[in-house]
Amino acid sequence: MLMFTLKRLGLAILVTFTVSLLSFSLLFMSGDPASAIAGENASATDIEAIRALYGFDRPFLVQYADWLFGALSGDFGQSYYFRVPVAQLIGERLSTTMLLGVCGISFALVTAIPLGVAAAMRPNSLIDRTALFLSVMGQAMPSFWFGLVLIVVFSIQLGWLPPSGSSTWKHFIMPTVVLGYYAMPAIMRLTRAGMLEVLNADYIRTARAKGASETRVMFKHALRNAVVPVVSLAAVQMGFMLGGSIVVESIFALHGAGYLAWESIARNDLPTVQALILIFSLFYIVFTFLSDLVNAWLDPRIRVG
Amino acid sequence: MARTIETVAEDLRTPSPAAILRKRIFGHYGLVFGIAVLAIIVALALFAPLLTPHDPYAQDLMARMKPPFWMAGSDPNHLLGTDYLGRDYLARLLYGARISLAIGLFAALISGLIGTAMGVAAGYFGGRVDLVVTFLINVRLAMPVVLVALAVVAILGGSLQVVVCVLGLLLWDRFAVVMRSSVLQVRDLEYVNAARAIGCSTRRIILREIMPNVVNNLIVVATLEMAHAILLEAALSFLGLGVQPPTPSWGLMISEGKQMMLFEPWLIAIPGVALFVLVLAINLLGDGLRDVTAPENRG
Amino acid sequence: MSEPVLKVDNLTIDIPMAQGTLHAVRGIDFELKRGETLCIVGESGSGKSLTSLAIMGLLSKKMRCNAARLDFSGIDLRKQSPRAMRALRGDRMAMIFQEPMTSLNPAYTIGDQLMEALQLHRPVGRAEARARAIELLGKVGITAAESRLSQYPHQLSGGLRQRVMIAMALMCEPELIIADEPTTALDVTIQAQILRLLADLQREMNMAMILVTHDLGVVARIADKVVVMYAGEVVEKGSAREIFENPRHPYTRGLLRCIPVPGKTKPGEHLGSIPGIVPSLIGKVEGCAFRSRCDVAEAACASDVPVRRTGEDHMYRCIHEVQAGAPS
Amino acid sequence: MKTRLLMSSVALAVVMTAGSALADKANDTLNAAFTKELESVDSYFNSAREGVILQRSIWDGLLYLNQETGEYEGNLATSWTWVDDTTLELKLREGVKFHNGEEFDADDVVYTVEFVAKPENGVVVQRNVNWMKGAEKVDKYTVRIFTNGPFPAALEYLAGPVSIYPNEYYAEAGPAGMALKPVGTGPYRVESVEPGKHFVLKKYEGYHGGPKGMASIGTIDIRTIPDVNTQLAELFSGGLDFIWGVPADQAEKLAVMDRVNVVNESTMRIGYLELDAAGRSGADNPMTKTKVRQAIAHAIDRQAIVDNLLKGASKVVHSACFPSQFGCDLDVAKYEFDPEKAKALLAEAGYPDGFEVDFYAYRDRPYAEAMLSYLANVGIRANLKFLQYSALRDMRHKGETSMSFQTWGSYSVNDASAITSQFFKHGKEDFARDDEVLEWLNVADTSVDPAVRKENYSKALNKIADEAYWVPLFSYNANYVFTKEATFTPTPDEVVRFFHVRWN
Repeated sequence: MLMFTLKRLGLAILVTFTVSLLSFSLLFMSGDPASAIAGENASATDIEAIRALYGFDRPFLVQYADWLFGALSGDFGQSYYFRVPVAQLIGERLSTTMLLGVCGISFALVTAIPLGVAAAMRPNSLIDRTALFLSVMGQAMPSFWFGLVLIVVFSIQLGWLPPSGSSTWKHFIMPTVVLGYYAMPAIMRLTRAGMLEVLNADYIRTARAKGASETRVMFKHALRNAVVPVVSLAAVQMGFMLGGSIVVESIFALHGAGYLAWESIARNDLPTVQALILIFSLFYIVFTFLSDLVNAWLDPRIRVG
Repeated sequence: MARTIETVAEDLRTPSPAAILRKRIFGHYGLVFGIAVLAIIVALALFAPLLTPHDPYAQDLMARMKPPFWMAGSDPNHLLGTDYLGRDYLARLLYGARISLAIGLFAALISGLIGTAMGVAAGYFGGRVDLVVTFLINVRLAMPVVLVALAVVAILGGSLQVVVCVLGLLLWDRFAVVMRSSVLQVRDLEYVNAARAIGCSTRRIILREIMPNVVNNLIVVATLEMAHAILLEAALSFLGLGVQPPTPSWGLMISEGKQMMLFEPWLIAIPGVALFVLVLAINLLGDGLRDVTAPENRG
Repeated sequence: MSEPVLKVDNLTIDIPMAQGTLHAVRGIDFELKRGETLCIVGESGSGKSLTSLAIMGLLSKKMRCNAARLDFSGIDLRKQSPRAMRALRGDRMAMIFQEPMTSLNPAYTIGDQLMEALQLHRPVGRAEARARAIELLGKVGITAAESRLSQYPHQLSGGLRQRVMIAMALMCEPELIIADEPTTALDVTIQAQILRLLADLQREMNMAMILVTHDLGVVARIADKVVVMYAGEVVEKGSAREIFENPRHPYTRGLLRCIPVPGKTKPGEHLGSIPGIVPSLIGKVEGCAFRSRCDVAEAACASDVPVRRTGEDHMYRCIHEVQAGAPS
Repeated sequence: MKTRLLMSSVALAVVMTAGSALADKANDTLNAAFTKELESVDSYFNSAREGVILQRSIWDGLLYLNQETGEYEGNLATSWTWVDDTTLELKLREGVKFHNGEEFDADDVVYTVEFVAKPENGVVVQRNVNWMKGAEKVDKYTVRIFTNGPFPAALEYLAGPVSIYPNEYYAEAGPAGMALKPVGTGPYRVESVEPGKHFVLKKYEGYHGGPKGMASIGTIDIRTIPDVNTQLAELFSGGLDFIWGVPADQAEKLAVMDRVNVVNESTMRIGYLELDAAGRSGADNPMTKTKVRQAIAHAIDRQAIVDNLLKGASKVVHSACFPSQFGCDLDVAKYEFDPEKAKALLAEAGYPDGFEVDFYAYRDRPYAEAMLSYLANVGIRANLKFLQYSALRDMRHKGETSMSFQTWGSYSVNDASAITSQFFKHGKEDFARDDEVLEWLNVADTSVDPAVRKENYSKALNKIADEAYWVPLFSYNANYVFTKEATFTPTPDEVVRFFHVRWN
């Protein structure tokens, strides 16, 4: 287990560095940020001064090393736009995105797993077909579209839910559903497929032969084994969701990190975009790392080597 | 348990493999539906000039946002109405199908080439090659796709080529993962060893012995990634960083119609539904192909 | 003692399939008393495993199972609710499966799984269940039983796992134990140990045992009664002695010819084998299913085959009146 | 699809019929929305329209421009005189208190001017402050401001972007502190700031009674909602009472529904095509030919674009300035919509079959697309390149664009120098590079004699039109949509003055 953890950790760190290098060089290509910092009404000399001030005239590797060491100590530089430390800026926004992500993934899991289990218990039944239909819909429905439709129905027509903002739990219902529905199909399908496979396993027959009830067979014996790949997928989806919360946050005016990312791209706010790409990647890396650990814990074949 | 018996029973029937495949395909409603809808959309895209007399780029500022045929005040000349510059919506929809299909196709092609090359190399050679490829897959998965795509498009400027390339360069991960495991499964099979034993070149073994056996999976992934690319392009366009106007892309049509969605909902409903149906059809096709070629992996 | 633990009469199992109904098991009957060992012999697909699953009530839902009689210790299994069946399973009747490698849940420890078998049926605490598990692990010959409890299946060898499976089946001291090819997946050396263990435990606990196998060598060693199945039918049945000494059915004879007998089979002698494949059981099955592979088949084999009895227990199904010991 | 359509139309029907009490008149709170995240509330450290809006409510300038009369009035100053060409002396209002209780006097003015005038303090929009050299306290309520050379537009800036900060507080808090806890003398004080997201303003009971007048509404609650649909949804569901910048089509529909007030007002922003007459992007580029530029001017039906796309108070513009600006001569050469003439001019210029060109734009995609189509009609195949503002500006600074669609809001400064001088004085954004124009502008910008200024602007503007260096297109307009319970009169400078909004 220790070796396994260390190996995974090493890999995670290596991936982080590569991503940081990629994201830094990617945005390095974007050309001269001085003009973006200067704002709409800046003169050429203003821009020149800013270029020297921020050190954009230095070689790539020097700038990268500078940035990386800063980043390691939590200093991502100053936002060109807000002129506050990027770390502080992101810190303010991250909680909204995290909350949204946690709500979204919970929604996805809470709907997908029972649905997947039920579908697997009765293949080709009505519930199986409903589950399949929902997942096919979810995969084909653009989430921005879904969000707009929800606003029209629940905010304007029914007046039940506020269309934007993040001040109460009610504000999170629609964004949660939209984001969760994005992740739901894959989890549902994997649960179903995993359950179908596991239900055919010999040890399920053993459990039945012991006289275990169907519920016990399903949840204690089958789900425990089928859930292993689902955990990995949920971690991956969670990473994707945080990165993909851009659309949802912009529709529902949630001032989270995703929305910040989009705006920062539009504003050429390089340090913020760089930091956000790195942080979203880190989320993915941390989640998959954690899911590996959870899986190892769930699957004794890994845990007890 | 039951399965063993069924397989035994199936073996007993022994109809020709082609007949089995045919039966499976036509017995799979999702697949049939997917193929049919996709065929219709492709036909509409190809024969667009025959289906509408309108030029999708011709504007008429005096005839803006004319409603479609089922609404009051529609113009029989414009079946699906006109957009915010008075361009025929049907013509834009039909020509837009070409764009969406092209984006899906070429993005899947690029990512397919990259992902397959990496996956096959990793699966076949194993060892260090595999380590490197697995690492690259991890790196790729860690990058937030939407964010990176947005950033790159923002830097390079949106155009059809840029969007296709960006999506192609970002969506190869699933190809690599699936190809790697598929190749791992067939790498050490008898006929591959046999080919190796008689001194076939690596190139030949990969192309002639391995690829034909993993091509099923490749096609399945390719269809699903095509749908993925189409949806992503729509999302990019929605955020204002997709293909450039006046190109009639469906994603762009939604993003343009979005402005008026509370008043003229059909403006986003028409391309939205078109997009939904197209992605649905491709997904059903992909799922269906997976079911049909590998029924045991159904899920 | 005299009352049979298990009475099966005219058991049929049908599997509806796209191409028609598969008549997997047709008209099986036998009975079994406490302390007896019944061996069901046959090739794969002959329906022997389905038969044992049918007794346990573990057939998949889409299979249809009918019987004129299916009594277990005076309980009519046909009429039991799923709940009542569950109460019987693992408590009064238990089963051991073919694949010890996959029949244990990889996610739980040996101890968890053993204790679960007891706790599902007896209102006992963990400590008690644990003690019982240790006791039974000792009984099935596992050393250091206590430390094994916290191990996971993947840490054990195949032989050990099958011992665990046996221990698990015996946790509640069942009246009937069904072992479905318990040794097939194991090394030859281990096979003998496991079989001896099963036989010993059966005697010790005075259980009725059904042993499903295709290995006649095994049958010869431990069976009291033998049922020979072919393509879903009982082609011959009788006491082990009768079957081995006076096989009547051409299939049984063929099977017996396939086993080398130490001392009897001379080195280099050609072992018998039965050419041909099992016919399809889909749709109406008529006549003797074995006729396509039978040396002595005739046109009449395609119509109804009479059931012939010799002596009290020995029965076989063939149009030929075969004499005991007749050369085939 | 039908279901969805049905849903939406039902939604609208509900909206149109349900006459509910949704505005918060009852609890005296006006809920408004910003479209974009404001980088900093400190008025010297943002360059956004949203920032100006807050600035006018929170702080005061020394002067005030009366929007109705167009006259300067005293605000924090009560009178002012030019001592010489570069020295302005102001008498300050007495008894004014900042929101934090600090007393307003000459020290505050001197501190503010000295701080913002120093380039190293990094005020974002240097143009707003770099005309000032410094300030000097004469006595507690008298102050002198020195300019860098003669600067006739000084009053305009003192009435606009130059807001006076409390010296003690600003010295301590700095721009960062000011951004989080702004303190001024204006009719509204700031209750809370969540940077970029949420701003709450409260009526300042201790307002000094200057020309802005006491605020009427008790609380202004501003949230940032980027998507206009979401804003409208909030408006419908009662979450918002006041939004602006609503696109013309939506505003038209809203006006028809008659459930909210829709008011349209022109703005000082004008749109124009910038053509590379100087050949910066390549000496052989077609835009260097006067006939080509004139052809482009003739090719575009500006009236149709105004009538169908911009609507409202927008007007076709022929001169390179906004009509109300001082010095803006409207009597210049006009190019009517005439595709045939455009084609003829192109042929004369040596492009009988037209040519291909990259057409850059950064906003208002529909307008750009409409122009694209007009250009195509006369044979100019323009490829639209839609970029971020800063990216496009970079390209223009490097002289890489031969044709781009630009707009300029003159920073709401009602003087032609705010536009012509920005673009025709051989700077990086000058694609004409006309020496004669430069000379006229130099005279006009520095003279203190209005007649001289007028004459020279007129000369410059006429030449710009004759040569078609620019193709001025149209002036913009803005739509303000607000609850029927409130009254508001917008102004052409696009600045929402919350202290002028009141309940009915």
